[in-house]
Amino acid sequence: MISDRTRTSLEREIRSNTVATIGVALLLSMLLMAVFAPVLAPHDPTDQDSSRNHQPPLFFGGEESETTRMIDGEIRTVTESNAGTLAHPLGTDSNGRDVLSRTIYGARTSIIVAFSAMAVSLVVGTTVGMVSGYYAGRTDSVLMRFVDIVLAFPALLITLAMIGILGNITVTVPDPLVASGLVSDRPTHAVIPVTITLAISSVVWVWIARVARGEAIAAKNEEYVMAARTMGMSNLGIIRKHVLPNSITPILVLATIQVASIIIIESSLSFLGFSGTTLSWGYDIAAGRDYLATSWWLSTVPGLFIVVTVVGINLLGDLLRDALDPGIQRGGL
Amino acid sequence: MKDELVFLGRRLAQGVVVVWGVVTTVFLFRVISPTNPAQLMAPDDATPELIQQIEQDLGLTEPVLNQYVYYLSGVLQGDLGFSYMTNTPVLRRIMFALPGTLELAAAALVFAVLASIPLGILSAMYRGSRIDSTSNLVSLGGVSTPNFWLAIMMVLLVSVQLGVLPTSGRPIGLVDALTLLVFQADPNGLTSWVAHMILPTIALGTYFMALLFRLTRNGVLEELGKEYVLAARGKGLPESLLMYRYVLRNSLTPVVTVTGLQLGGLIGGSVVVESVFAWPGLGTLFIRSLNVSDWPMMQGILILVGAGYVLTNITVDFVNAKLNPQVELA
Amino acid sequence: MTESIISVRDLTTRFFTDAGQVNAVSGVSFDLYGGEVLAVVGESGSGKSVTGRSLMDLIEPPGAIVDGELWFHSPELAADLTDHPDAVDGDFVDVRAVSPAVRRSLCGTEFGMIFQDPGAAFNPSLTVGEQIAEAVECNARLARGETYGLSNLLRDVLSPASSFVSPESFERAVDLLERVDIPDPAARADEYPHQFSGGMLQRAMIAQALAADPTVLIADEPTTGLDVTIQAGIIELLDELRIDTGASILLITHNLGVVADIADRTAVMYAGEFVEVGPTDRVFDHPANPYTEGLLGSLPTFDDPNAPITPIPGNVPNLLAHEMPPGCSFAPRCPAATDECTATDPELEPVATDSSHRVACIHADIAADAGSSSLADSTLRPIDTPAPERGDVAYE
Amino acid sequence: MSNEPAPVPQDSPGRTAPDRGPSAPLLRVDGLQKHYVDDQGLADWLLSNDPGRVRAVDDVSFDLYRGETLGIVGESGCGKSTLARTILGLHEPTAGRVEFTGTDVHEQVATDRKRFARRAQIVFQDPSSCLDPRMTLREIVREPLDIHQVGAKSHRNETVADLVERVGLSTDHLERYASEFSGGQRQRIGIARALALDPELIVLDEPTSALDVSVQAQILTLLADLQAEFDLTYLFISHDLSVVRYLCDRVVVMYLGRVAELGPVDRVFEDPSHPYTRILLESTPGRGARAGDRKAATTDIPSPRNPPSGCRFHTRCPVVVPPETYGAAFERDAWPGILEYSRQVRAGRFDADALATLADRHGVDPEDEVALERAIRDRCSIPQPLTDEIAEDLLGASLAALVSGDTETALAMLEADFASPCAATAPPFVEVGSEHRAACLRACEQDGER
Repeated sequence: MISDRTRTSLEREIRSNTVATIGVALLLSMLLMAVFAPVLAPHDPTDQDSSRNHQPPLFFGGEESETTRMIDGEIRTVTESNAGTLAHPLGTDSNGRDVLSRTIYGARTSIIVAFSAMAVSLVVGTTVGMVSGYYAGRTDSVLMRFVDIVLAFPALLITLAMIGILGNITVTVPDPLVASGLVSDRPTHAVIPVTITLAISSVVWVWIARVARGEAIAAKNEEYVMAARTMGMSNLGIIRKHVLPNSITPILVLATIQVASIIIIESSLSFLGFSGTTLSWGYDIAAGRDYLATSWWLSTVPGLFIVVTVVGINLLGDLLRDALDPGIQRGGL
Repeated sequence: MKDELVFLGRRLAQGVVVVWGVVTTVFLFRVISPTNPAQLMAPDDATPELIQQIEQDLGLTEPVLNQYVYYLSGVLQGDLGFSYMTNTPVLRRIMFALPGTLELAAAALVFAVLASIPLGILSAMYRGSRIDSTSNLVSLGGVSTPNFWLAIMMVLLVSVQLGVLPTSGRPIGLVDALTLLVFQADPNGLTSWVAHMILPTIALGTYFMALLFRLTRNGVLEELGKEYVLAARGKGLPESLLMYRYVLRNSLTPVVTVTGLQLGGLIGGSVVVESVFAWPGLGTLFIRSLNVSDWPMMQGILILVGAGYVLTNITVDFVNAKLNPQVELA
Repeated sequence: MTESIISVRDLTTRFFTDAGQVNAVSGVSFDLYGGEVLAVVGESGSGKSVTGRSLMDLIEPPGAIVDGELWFHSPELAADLTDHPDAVDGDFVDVRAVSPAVRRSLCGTEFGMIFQDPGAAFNPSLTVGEQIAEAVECNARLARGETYGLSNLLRDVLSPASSFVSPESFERAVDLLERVDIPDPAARADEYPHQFSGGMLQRAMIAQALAADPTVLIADEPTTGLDVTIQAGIIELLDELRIDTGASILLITHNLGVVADIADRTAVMYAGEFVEVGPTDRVFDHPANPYTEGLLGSLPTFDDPNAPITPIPGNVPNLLAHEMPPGCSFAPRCPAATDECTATDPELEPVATDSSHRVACIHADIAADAGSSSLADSTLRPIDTPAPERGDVAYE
Repeated sequence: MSNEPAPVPQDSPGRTAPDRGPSAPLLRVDGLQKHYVDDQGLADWLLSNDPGRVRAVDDVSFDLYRGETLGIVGESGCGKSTLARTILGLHEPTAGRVEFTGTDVHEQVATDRKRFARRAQIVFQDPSSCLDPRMTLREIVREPLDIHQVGAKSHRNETVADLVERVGLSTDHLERYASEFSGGQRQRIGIARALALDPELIVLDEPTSALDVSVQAQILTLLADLQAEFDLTYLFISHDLSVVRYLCDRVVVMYLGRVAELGPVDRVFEDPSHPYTRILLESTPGRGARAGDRKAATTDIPSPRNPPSGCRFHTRCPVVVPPETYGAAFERDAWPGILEYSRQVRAGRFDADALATLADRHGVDPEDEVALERAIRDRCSIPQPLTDEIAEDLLGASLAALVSGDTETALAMLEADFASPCAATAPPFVEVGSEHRAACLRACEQDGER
């Protein structure tokens, strides 16, 4: 699907663009983190322990305080330091859960939602866009009016409304890494937030469809499509062999960039409390808000992870656009 | 004049179709939503008969088509129904919450436009300079940061650490603040308004600032490579005039379009930002209604926002067509 | 008519791209005489447009004029520039050696440019009249010695109507539109470029180039993309202007028919170099370079439909420095090429029968005293002997 | 590769050219129309706007015989490309018929496009768009064979190699992508693809107009060789008269969707009967005529969206037929001046400013209407006075209106009193020589005299 020339220009772009390479590296590490969360997380992200709550990250904290504790059946006053420890390098939350482990697991939710919502949107959006653009006429008018209607709602409002309709559907699947016995003491099941995925797909397909339609219209007017028609190729054949392959690059570039938007929408929804799982960045940010004055890291850490992921995706998107889409070259030769 | 009427007529006709679609979609939302409003409204110990009675009162026992016709004719007369929870007219509640959101969105838009366009022009003119690389980095951060997290971080830094700006609520609206200033010469209202606006405005506007910056920069760069810019240089046009009349004016068209169209996005974004700052606006109202399945309220907000978006769209197209001689009105 | 207006020496323009160095123009030398039409013909990628733009100083990065002198006949300027002895030689001024400000003022006033695609060379959001008036105004301000400062810019930004163009300049723009035969010029001046047809916009482009009464018009493919009837009108207009204003025209085109119709002299360009220069009739009837011959042989002859056409084999080379063939760049496609051709890159030399006709080919019948006209000792003595008066000279 | 049955000769009703004997045309185009109608929205319907209509092809008829090359020439907007695509069934015609060996092309395309595809193919104009950039040379040339499942799969690659070599490309490059070839090479690939199904007819839609002269020559000689070798029939569309003259046997000259003239190339180009053909020939550069010698119709080509009434060329025609009402000497003495006068009035050359300039140039008082009228007559070379008295009176009235500043009335009067029949009636297509027809009232006159 990718021609030699495209590959060369991609390679050149990657070589010449160190910033983008950093972006790709960031994104890849996030992906690895999501896939191997049970292996990489030092603790069970749901493991609560009130004795070690509100521990700051490594190199922070260090004030000493006196507390009364029951030790070996006796009540004693002990001097404790709340300095960050290597065991919880990013600190602990109000229930003593390890922030690093929670954040690593949170990547899973974001990435599962982002990829599955984008997959659904790509299939639906590309199909609608291709049909609409290629066949034009009445089919096109009807489909595009429908697209206009969806676009009239802000993305976040319509996803929220969809959540209101669908309720909170989630699917729990066994975590293969835990099931295979590779690691123990980690949650045995992963939660897939179906509602959020569907709700987000219900807006994102429209963005894809609009671009796909434009590309289909452009490709349809190329002379090689006319040539295929004079050769007697069927409409579906033409779409499959000529229109789709020549439209797919800009669609994929857009899809890459929109994955970033999806991650932001997903975290916003979890932040508002509609995620369906508690292992998510948005949820942790919201939970940490109540302790801003005392435990600043609770909201800060997951947010930083979101920013790093989204920056990575945006850099990759820019790179793909520069390398693959000659229409939007950055000036110069 | 005829061209303009035809253009407006055509776009309004399309707009009416879209708004009708919006109303219909929103109606369907309520129909397919699994919650039974009668159950919500009835007291906990209500008998099935009572619930049935409430259903009858709400018209829920009617055929769906009849309900649709009632709802549509209600909307046409400006009646968006009654809230399930408070039993007050939806429209009145929305009108009460609307100014907060509008003020916030407008302030964010102004902030985004004022900060992004000059920076975009400078960046493009001095491509590769320190200004350019710094602005690019900032804009990358801007499009990559969720607004609610940015809001929390600002609260953390500005209010918790420095203790300077208020972090929640909207004690006074702009109209009241101005009234106070004009009629009672009391500037406190306005100061309070400004103080409460600053953080939400930045939180909401940063993403659009970054977006508009990128658009402006790319637009100016593209314009600089056009042959007519070369031709204008060839005829000896002063460089400053050339930058203004040839490069800037032409590159702003897409910026204007996006600015208009992003109003919808600003309303959407304000849902989360309002929630962080306990801002009494449409977003807060929507979330509260969603939590209790108050469908008439959500429907009302969605219809209002949708219709507003359609109208903005038409206005932007019209303004663009008037500004850009290449776009034919008819 | 026989006075040289421009003497170009060793013009070399390169583009430094990701793919490598592109030698768009490699050491081109020629003279343009007063009131003549000199056609530069060549196929796409031969460097003819870059030559024109180099003269106008319109080469933008990643391109650059790396070498060459551009002597322009201007006694007034030569008298003014006493402090730049390097840039002055008699009545001639080396445009490449003067300050950018002087250069810019020359390019806007003494040299007018007609661009290939008038649709792209007009700003779509200003009226045609306004843009021509801007050119008039620039020239007028230059003549009055006025500058355009920040206060002028502020006024332009703040007021809805531009304060740059004076009503007189606009009137002159309308006159110019009338001069190039645009019907109803007063009304058309208020229209936008997209409301003009291609032919009319090309006429407006010519009007804009005339705004400063230029001595030299550089017309870069002025008829490409136009229908033949419209094209004929544009050629007719250019010819008329040449007679009326006495301006010299450097006509850059790929259309040999247009050249035969209007040009006094013709320069044939191949791979960034001039391979043959001479009076048009001479070049067309007795081509001395195999490439010129091949080009003419490729054209179907209208009046003799049974004459066969003989295509040149192969393709035009791209101008990447590292992909250029060694020696004569036409050698790989040339039917007469020998080993010698790949060894040396031939220079333009006068042909034996006619010193006004020069060719770069070692197999051409070159004049015996060719060595004396090498560029080393030619300062401003025209390297081409003057063009013959139109129609006065009959060739044997 | 050829497995197409020989076409059955058909009866042809009286239009067969005499020297072609009884053979039926391969392709017959009869009264073909293709109009594009603008989309009409709800608002247009409410405001009862008439939808715009582009008359791209408007009543075109001709025959194409087996083995010949028929050229279609004309300037942009004359409908030549639309005509080609409608003939191949890519567009549905608005009216009229296209018959290929006696059967209706559009019926055939609707029922079995594939069968028609094996008989007629097309080569496109734009080398950058005619090939799918994501396919290799092999895939492109194989594609028609795959669609029609010609021969065994292994055999197809051999066919591809043969074709590629035949059009002058190297089989070493079979795996290269389309984008790696030069313009001329791409055009060769396009020709190989068109040949793959061994068609009888190839439509060549400006195949060389985007190419350099030396490459154009390569393609033209290739096309000529292929025609002889594969017994092809060409419909060659071009705007370049020299190329048409080189390659074609007969030519159709089109103007704004209509046929202006049709006949053997030599006869049409050496003795043109339609003034438009004459102007095209005079405008063709490099024919020895020096610039300034020609009387080119420099006004814009009217839009096919709103074509002129009557003869579509009358707005640019130098030899418009005069109205019949005035005396015989009228045409010679007065008509050219009046024609010039009405064109200048229509072009807005006599507005208030222009009149002031004119007065200035002639050294007359701009208030002196009589002197001003004389200046206008001078400028348009109208004799003073006209020999025909009625004509003189009518012209005088128009001039008076003009100098008093009422351009509209002046024009209305001109249009009413000096209307040419060319503006009122579309000229019929008449025989002006053997197999040579033209649509011009002047040609009709000659026809009548004969």
